[in-house]
Amino acid sequence: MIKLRSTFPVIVTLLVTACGGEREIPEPLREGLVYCSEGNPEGFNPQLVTSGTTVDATAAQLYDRLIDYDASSQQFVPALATRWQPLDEGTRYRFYLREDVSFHETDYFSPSRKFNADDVIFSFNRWLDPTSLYHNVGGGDYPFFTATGLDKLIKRVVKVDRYTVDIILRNADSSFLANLATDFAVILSAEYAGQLAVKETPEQLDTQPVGTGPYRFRRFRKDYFIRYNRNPDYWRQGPGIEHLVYSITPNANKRMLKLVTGECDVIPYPLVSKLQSLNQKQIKVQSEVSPNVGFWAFNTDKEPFNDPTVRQALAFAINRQAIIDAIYYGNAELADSILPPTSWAYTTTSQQYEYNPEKARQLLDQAGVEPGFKMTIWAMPVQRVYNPNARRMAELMQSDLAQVGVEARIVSYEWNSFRRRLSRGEHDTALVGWYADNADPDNFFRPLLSCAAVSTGSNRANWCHRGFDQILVNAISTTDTEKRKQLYHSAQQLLNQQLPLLPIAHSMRYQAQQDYVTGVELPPYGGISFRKAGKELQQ
Amino acid sequence: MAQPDLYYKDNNPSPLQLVWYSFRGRTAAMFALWVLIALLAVTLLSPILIPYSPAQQFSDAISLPPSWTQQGNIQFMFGTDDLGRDMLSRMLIGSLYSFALPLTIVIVSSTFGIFIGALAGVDRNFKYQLLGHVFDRVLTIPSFLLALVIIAILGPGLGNAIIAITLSLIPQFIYVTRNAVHSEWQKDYVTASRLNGCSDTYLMYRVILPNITPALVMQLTVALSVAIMDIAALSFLGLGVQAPTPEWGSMLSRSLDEVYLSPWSMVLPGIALFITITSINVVGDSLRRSIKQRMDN
Amino acid sequence: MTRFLINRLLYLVLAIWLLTIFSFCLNWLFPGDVITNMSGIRPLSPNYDMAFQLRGGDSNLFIQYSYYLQNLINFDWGVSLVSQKPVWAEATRTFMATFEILLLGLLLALLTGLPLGALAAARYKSPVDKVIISTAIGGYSIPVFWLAQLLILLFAVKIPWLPITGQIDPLYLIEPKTGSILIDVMLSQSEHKTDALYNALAHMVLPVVVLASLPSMLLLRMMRNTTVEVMQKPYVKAVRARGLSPFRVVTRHAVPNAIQGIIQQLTFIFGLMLANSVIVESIFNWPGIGSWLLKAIIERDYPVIQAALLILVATTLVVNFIFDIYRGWRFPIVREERYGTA
Amino acid sequence: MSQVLEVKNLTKTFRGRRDWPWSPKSVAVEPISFTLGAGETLAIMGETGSGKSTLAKLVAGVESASGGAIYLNGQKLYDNNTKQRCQNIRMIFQDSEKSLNSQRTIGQQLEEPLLFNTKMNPEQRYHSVVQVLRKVGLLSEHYEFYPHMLSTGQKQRVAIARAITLEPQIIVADEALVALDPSVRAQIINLMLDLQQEMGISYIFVTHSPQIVKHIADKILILYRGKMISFEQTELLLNKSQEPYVEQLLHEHLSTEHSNKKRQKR
Repeated sequence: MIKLRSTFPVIVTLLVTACGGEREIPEPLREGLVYCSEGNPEGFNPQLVTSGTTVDATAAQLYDRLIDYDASSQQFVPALATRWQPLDEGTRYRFYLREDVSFHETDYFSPSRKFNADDVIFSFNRWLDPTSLYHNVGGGDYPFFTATGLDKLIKRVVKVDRYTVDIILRNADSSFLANLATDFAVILSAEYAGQLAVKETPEQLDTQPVGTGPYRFRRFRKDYFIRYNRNPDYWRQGPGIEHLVYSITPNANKRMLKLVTGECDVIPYPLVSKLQSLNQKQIKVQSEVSPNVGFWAFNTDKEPFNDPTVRQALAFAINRQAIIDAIYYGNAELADSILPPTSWAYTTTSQQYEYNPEKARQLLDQAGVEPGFKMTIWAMPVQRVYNPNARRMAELMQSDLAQVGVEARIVSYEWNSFRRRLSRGEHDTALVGWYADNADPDNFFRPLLSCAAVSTGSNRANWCHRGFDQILVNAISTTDTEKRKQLYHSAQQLLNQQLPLLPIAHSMRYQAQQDYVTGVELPPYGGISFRKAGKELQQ
Repeated sequence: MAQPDLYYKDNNPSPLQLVWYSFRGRTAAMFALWVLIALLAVTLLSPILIPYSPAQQFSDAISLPPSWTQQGNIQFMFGTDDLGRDMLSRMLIGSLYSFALPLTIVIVSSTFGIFIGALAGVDRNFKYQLLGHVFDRVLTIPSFLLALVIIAILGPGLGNAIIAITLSLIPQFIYVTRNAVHSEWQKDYVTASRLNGCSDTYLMYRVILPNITPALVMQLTVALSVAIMDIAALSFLGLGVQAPTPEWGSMLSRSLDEVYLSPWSMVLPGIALFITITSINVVGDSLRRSIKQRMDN
Repeated sequence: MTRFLINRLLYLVLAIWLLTIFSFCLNWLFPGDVITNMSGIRPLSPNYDMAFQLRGGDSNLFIQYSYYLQNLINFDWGVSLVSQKPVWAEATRTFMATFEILLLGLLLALLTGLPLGALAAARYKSPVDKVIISTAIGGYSIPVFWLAQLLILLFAVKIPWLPITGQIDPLYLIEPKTGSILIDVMLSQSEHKTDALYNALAHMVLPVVVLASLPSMLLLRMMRNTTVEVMQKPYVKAVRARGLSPFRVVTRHAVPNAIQGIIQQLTFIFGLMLANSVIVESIFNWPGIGSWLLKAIIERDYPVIQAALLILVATTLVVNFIFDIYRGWRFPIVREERYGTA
Repeated sequence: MSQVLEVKNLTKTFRGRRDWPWSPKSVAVEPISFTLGAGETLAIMGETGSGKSTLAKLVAGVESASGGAIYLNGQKLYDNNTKQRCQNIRMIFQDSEKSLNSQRTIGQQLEEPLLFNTKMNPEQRYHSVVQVLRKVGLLSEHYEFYPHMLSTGQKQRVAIARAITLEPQIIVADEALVALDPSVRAQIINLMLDLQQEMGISYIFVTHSPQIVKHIADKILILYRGKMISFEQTELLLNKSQEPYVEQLLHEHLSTEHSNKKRQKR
C-alpha cells in the first residue's frame, strides 16, 4: 500500500508535466510544420496519377516543372526553364534550361551532377515513349497525359545541347503550355533512374523519390505520416522551416479537432461553418475561388445506366439544393454544367434538372425500371474540395432515391482501393469530382469524358461518345477563342442532354491554419505548395 | 382428516422462487429490470411509436437541438441530426438494431450453445476431453476478437456481423453449459435419478436443467450485454450496421463529425447504450448475488 | 509441476498449431488467388512466379502447408496487398505499439482498481463504498468508444491539454524502429529526447486511460468482493477485535487472498483489453495491431488480415498460458483442480 | 433357502485420470463371488480404499463391471438393462442431502421410479408416493416440500422411501448411516429392519461401524485392497476369526471412538 501511495504523486506529476502548458516550445516543433492531409498518396510520382492527395503530397514539394503558372498575373513564368520560344508555327517549342540546379541529396541517393537536358528527356520519355526502360514501371499508365492527349500531341523531345531542349508537336495546340505547367509534368532525375535500373529496383523511383523541389523525401508510413525536410540547395527562395510532415488524417472532424488541439498547423478542407462556431481566435481560414466540380457519375457500361432516360430520371430524383445546404453548408454553388460559371467557355444549359420525384418516377417507368430497383452509390472516402463528405451526400441521395422506388446501397473503400475499383468499373454510380489542373476549359472535358479517358480510368462514367470526342478535338486544335467557345457550348449542351454524369456543385476552396503559419499557398490550379512556408512564433 | 394440517401448502417456495424473492428485495435490481422491460416494450412498439420515418429529411430543420433547450422545437423531441432527420425516430428504430437484434442473437446462440454444451457435458470420451481442452484455450479469446475474426473472413456488413456475433457467443454457452452439466452429472442426485430408470431426456431437462438454470440465466445476461456492446462496437468501427441505418453504435460513430454543432447527437445514443447495458449488468449482478445468498443459507 | 508444465505446453502448442492450420485455410476462404492471399504478390507482378515457387503453388495441400509453416517460421509473411511492404516488419512494430499501451493500461488499472476496491471494502456499506461500487458498475457499462469520444470532446474542444491522435508529434522525427514509442524515443539520436518523451507520454494518456477504464472497474469489484468476504471470516473478525485497523486488515489479510482471483481475472482482462485496443487504437490513430487489422479488413488486405489475426489470437493464447503456469506454480491447488474433474 | 443374488467373479479396473494412456490400469475390485438370500442382511466391510464402495456401486448398477456377472434370481443382469435392475435392486446413498435434487419437490422425486417403471396414472402415483411417505414415517404434506425444508433425518427417510418405492428385493446402502447422529441413526435402523420384516427385503450394507454390523448383519464380507478375505456368517466371523486385519476392523471403531472421547475430555 505504501508503495502504491508513493507512486501516485509520481504519476500525477508526470501527467502534469507532460501536458505542461508553461513549457517553452521545443526546437523541433518551432522548426517544423505539420500538415494534416486527408489521405495516403498512391505513390510519390504525380506523373502516374490524377489523385489530388498524391498531387498535394508531392508535386509542389518534391519537384519542379519546366514552367510555372502565375495565377495573379495569369501568365506562365520560368521555373526549370529560364525562357522558351515557340518555333515552326507553334509545332516546336524550345526550352532553355536553368543551370546550377541540383537534385536532392538523400540517404539513398547522392547526385554526381547538376540538372541538365538529359533529365528533361528522361522525364518526358517516361510517359511519352512506350519503348523507354521506365515506361512500364508502376503499371505504365499515365492518366493525365493520356486523358489530355499530351502523349499523342508530342512527337518527340530532342536534346539540342546540354541546357537546351526542343519539344516537337504533331500540331499546334493551345493548351500545350498550360499542360506543361500542371502538377503532373514534373522533372525526375535521370541519374537516379539509371542507378536504380542497375540495382534492378526501378520501382523505387516512384516510392523513394528524388527531385529538385524545395523539400527532400525522408520517410513515408502508410496511414500515419510522410516526412520531408528542407532542401538546403534549392535553386530559388526556399521555405522557412526545416521539416514538413504530412500527418495523414482521413476523418475531417478529427482534422478539425487536431487543428484545435494544435496537433496540426494547417488542414485542408475545414468545415468552415463548424470552425466558426468553435470561435477559435488563433485559427485563420483562407478561401479561394476554385475551378472544380463535384458530380455523380453513372457507369454507362452497365444496364440500365446506358440509357440516357434513366440517367435523366435519376437526376430529377435528387434534391441537389438540399445537398448544397446540408453537405456544403451553402458554401457552394449548384452546378448545371461541369464547367464552373467562372470559366470563359461556360454557358447555361437548356434543360435544368430541378428536383422532381414525380417526373423521375415517370421517366423510370418509361425506361422500364421497376420500383424496387437496386443500385449502388460509390461514395469516395476522402474529403476533397469538390465534395466535403461524399458518404453523407450518398445518404441524402439514398433517401431521395427511395422516394422514387430505387433502393441504393452505399459503397465505400479506402481511397486507393476505391480508385482502383472504380477504374475497373465495379460501380453503378459514383460520387466523385474534378479539380482543374489548368485554366483551359479542355481540362474539364477530356480527362473526364473523352473516350481516351475510359481506358485510363479517369472517365468514371465510362462514357464514350464519338460526336462529343470530335467536338473536343475540334475545339483543341484551334486557337480562335470565339470558335472554341461555340464548340464548348455545344459540348455542354450535348452533355446536358446525354447526362453521363450529373454535376452537383462548384465549391469554394478553404484551408485553415494556425495564425503563426505563413506562406502556405493554394495555387488555383494545383494542390498545395509549402515552398514559401514559415512560422512566426513569438518567443 | 386425522392428521393436523401443520404446514401451509402455499408456503412451499422452490429454490428458484427463493432466488427471485431475494432478487425482488433489491431496489436497484428491480428498477433495472423495469427499465429493461420498458425498453423491450418500446423496442417492440417502435415501428408504431415513431413520429416520422427515420430516413425522412426535414431540410428546414437541420441540426435542431432537443425540445427542452432554448432553440428546440416540440415537433422534434430529441432534435434532428445534420441531415434533418428526427433523432427520436432514429433512436427508436435504432433500438431494434441495438437491443432487439442482440436479444435475438443471444436467444439463437444460447439455444445452440446450451444444446451442444449439454451433449458435450454428458459424453466423457477422450476426444471430447481433448476438444474440451482446446476449447478452453479458444475461450480465452474474447468474443469481440472472435467476431472480428469472422468479419475478417466474411467481410463487413450487417448480415455478417450478426453471423459473427452469434457464432462468437456460442462457445461461451457451450462452455458454461458443458461445465455445469458436467459437474452436476457427477452428483449423487443424478445417479439416484439414473437408478430410478429415468430416460436421458428426462435426466437432462427435468433433473439437471433446473439445477443449472441460475448459471445459464447469469450467462444469458452476460451474453446480452456483450452482444449489445459488440454489435455497437462493430457498427462504430464501420464493420456492422452500415451508415444510414440508425443503429446506436453507428449513430455514435458519425456523431463525432457533428460534435460541436450538435452534441446531443453524440450524447443521446451513448446514453441509450449506457442505460441498456447498465440495466443488464445490474440485473445480472443482482441475480448473482441473490443466487449466492441462496447458496449461503 | 513438470507434468503440469508439459501438459500445458502441449495444449498451447496444439492450439497454436490448429491456429496455423486455420490461418492457412483462410487463404482459400478469402476470395481471389491463393498464392496472392498468402504472399501479397499479385498474379500480374513479375515476382509472382517466384512467390508461386516459394509457396509450393503447384504441389498438394500438405506440401503447401509445410511451405506455409516454413515461411511462417522464417518470418516471411508476405507483403501487404495495399502497401507492398513486408508484413512481418509492420506486424512487429504494430504489435509493440499495442503491447505498450496494453501494459501501461493494465498497470493503470491495477493501480487504480485495487486500492479503490480495498478502500470500498474497508468502508463496507458506508457511503464511500456505495459511491465507489456504483461508479464501478456504471464504469463497467460505458461503451469504450463512447468514453473515448467524450474524452476527445473534453480534451480537444473544452480544455485542449492533451493531443488526441498518434504516438508522438511527428516533428520530433522519431523513427518507428521497434514500434513502442517510449523505446523508440530512447533509441533515437534526437537531441530533444526529454521533450520527445514528454510529448509521447502526453499522447499516451488518453488511449491508456480509456483502455484501463474497464479492467480497472472489473478489478475494483473483484477486489472489493474478495476483501469483504475475507473480512467476514472469523479470524479476521478476531484480529479486528484486537484493534487492528481495517486498513491493515485489508493489506495484511485480504490482499494476499485476493491475488489468486486477480491473476485468474487477468487472463480475461488481458483478452478484453486486446479486443478493446482495436477500438481505442482506431479512435486515437494509434499505430497498433488493432487499427492495422481494422484497416486491412476494410481494404481487404488478406496477408495483413491473416498476420494480424494470427498474432492477436496467438498472443491471447500465450498470455493465458503464462498466467496459467504462474498460477500453477504459485498455487499448487490449481494443478489439482485441473485434473480433479473426471 | 434360494439365493436372491449371486455374484460371480465380479471385477472392476480403473484408469486413473492422472495417468498417461500407457501406464498400467489400477485394479479396484479383484474377482469376487458371493451370494445373498432373501431377507438376509450382508455387511461389506474394509478399510478406506479397500473397494467396498465400488463393490456396492457395481451391484446397484451405478458403475459397470469390467468382468464377471451378477445373477438375480438366477437371471443374469446386464448393464444396459436398467429397468430390470432398478425394479429389484435399489440404492441408498452415503449423503442423503446430496442424493436429493434440491430443485424438485420430494413428491416429484419419489414419483420418478413409478413414472419409468410402472404404468400408473398420475393419481395412482400420487397415492403410491403418499403411502410410501407414510411408511417411512413422513406426512402426505411432505409431497410438496423441497429438500431444503427437511431435517437430515427426514431426508434420510425420503432416501429410504425412494429405495422402497418399487418394492425391490435388494437394497444397497452405501454408508447410509454415517452422517446421522446416534438417536436418528437408531430410528432409521429400526425403520429399515421393520421394512425388512414387512417386505422381505435383502440388505447390503457398506459400513465400517462394527456396532451396526453386529446388530443387523447376517453375513459379513471383508475386503482388503480389492480382495475378498472372508465371507462368513456374522457369529462365526465374530467368534472365530484370528486374522489381525479382521480383528482390527471389527474392533477398531470401538477403540477409536473410545480414544476420541478420551481426547475430548482433556
